[in-house]
Amino acid sequence: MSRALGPFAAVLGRDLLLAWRGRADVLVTLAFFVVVVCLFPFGVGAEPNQLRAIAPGVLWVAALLSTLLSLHRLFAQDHADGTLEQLLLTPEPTVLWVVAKISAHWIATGLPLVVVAPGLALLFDVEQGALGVLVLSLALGTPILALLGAVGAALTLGLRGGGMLLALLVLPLFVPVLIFGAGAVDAYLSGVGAQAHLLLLGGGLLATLALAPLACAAALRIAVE
Amino acid sequence: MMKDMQKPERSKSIFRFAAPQMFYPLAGKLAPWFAGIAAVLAAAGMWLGFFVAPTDAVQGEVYRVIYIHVAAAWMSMFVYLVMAFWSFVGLVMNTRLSFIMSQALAPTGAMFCFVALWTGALWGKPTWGAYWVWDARLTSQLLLLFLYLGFMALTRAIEDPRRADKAGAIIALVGAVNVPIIYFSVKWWNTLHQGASVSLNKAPSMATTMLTGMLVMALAAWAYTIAVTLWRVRSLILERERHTDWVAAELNALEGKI
Amino acid sequence: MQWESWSAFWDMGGFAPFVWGSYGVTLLLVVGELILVVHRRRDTVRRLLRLRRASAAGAGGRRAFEEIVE
Amino acid sequence: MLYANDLACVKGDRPLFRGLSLRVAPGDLLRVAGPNGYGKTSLLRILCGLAMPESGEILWNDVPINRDRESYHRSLLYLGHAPALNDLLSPLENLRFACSSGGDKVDEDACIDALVRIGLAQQLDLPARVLSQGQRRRVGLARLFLEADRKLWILDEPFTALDVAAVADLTSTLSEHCAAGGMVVLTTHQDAPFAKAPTVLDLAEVAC
Repeated sequence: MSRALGPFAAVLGRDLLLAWRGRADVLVTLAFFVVVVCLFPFGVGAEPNQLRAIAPGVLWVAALLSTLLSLHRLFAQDHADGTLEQLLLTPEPTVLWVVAKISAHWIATGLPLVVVAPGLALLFDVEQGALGVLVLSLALGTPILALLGAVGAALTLGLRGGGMLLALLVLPLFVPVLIFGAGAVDAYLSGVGAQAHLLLLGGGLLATLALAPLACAAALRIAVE
Repeated sequence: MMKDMQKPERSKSIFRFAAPQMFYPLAGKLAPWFAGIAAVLAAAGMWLGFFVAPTDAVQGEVYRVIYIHVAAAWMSMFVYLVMAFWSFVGLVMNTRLSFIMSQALAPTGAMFCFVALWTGALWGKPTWGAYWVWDARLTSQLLLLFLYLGFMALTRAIEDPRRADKAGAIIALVGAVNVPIIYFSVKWWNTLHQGASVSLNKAPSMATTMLTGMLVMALAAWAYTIAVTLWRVRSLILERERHTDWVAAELNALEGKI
Repeated sequence: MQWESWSAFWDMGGFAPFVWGSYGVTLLLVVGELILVVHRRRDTVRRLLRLRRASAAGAGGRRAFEEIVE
Repeated sequence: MLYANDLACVKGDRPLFRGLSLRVAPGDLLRVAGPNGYGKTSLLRILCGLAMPESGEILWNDVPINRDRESYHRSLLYLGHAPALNDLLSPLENLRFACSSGGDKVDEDACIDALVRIGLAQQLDLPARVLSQGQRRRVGLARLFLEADRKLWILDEPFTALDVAAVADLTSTLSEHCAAGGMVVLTTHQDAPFAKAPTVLDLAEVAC
């Protein structure tokens, strides 16, 4: 067992170290998230009731776009400098270190979004109780976005114009996550309770955790060929 | 000139058509037949839909858009599932013809998807008062169009044919797994649209001639899809197998005509 | 026969733009797709013929065939 | 023992080689030769299992490599053109990651010794981006000292950007590895002073 965890721990540790060393990129993603959220009141108007109504949707769409923006960092650098080839030649199954890479990526970009979101929600005067549901829905939702996004990133690896193509590939897949994520907060605010939405998000996360790395590993293998 | 890689053996099994060289002439022979069938069925469907079927009590004449709208919607969903099937076969059996088949299907599927959206919008304006209504089925249809565009963009963006095939196959399968998820999440999100007027378990709430008209149009669309796909497959095969002898012979034969 | 006259048929109970708009665009797309398919086949064959002629002419070296920019 | 039978390779849709068979027994050193564009790198990547051949199969100890990928990759060390170096990490960190991600237990001192031996004593803790091309390749080559238990070494142009002393040192390392029952498959344009003359596979003569 410890032998199999070797590559997992090695890749996870290295990627977190790289994220720490390149933390400027992480801050850029966070800054993008904050800026996008703050733009909406200028477009929609500052009327509190209206802002409160659109807050969950705005926060979730901004989180989704921030994830999309940072996906290229998952494999591009390793593909360029040859590390990806070496990783594909490790004896342990590819899925193992792919999950490690995606987890490290989520910790570096997804988690900060979850931490910052409640603060931003206050800009929209979101009710205190809903902040907990917002954080929970983002905590369950952003890993799904990272996993699905990783499949798109692997498929578009090394293509010119890959960024746009990646967005086109994964956005339809993000829609259900967005629906249940933003819907959870709305359901809570309307008193129905976010139980169903959060459970579905949790189920979605487990399913994606099981399937997406397989598709991602296959896509990486053909990208390197 | 390059010797052909593997000698095409004259086995009698159905799988011999899995070889591009054998499938090419077969597609050439079948395609015109399907095109003919499509034309005949379309004419019959239109005649049924416009001249035989009665006026709808509630919507008046505008409901006649249903004949093309429902046929296109069904086809766009069905073609995507067939694409996913060929992608799966291609990945498992590693037969290049399966990948070529799914790539040949995509444009027609996308076309039907757009037709379904377009006719849905034009039909929606008089009945629901707006061109675009975020109703569950129309919205999933829109997302299906994005899946089609994603597949076609990805397969064209990659130069190396082999990687393009496999990458396209993976996104087609990932998309296929997500189609039901998208559909039910959109349905959960918005249940404005009244229940499907034609669903298998419930008796059709329409006159039989209306239903037959619609089914005939659906068959016409199906035959049309096969014809166009077979023609497109032939072009793709010529492109992909251009290094082989039989394509060289084929080109010589075509030298004068084209 | 459902319609009194042809003009009633074209009028389509006042919904002419919607009904004929739908069927018109569909017909346009179908015909367009057929034209594209025929075009694509002719282009493919022409391009491959040109390639073969070029390679047959400049048959220098095993790699000559690949060097021609398609 | 590595055995490849009737390999065919098509790059994009250019046929590179066909009907290529080779055998590498313990102690053998195989040099793949041939002008640029004849598929040397493609052949090496097919042998490692990174790329799929158009047809033909590859056996490692008489087992097809795609059936038992794990044991094949446990005994394989592949060094490609790109030296698998991340610019933000130091040579030491890069080397430790390369070994541990390959599933081998390697401690810090062994890595330092390997880097010192390959001539990178001063650059141990500098970020890799400040290293020269030759120095970056040496970090990749340092793995050869650490993972001697991997029987099969497949090296793509290992001598490029190395000075004469480094070439001599590398050649002796390769000869030692073969003498100890290891196998080496490499491509190079320079003829290096090997103890035993390597068998040569020239792709120019292979059918296309």
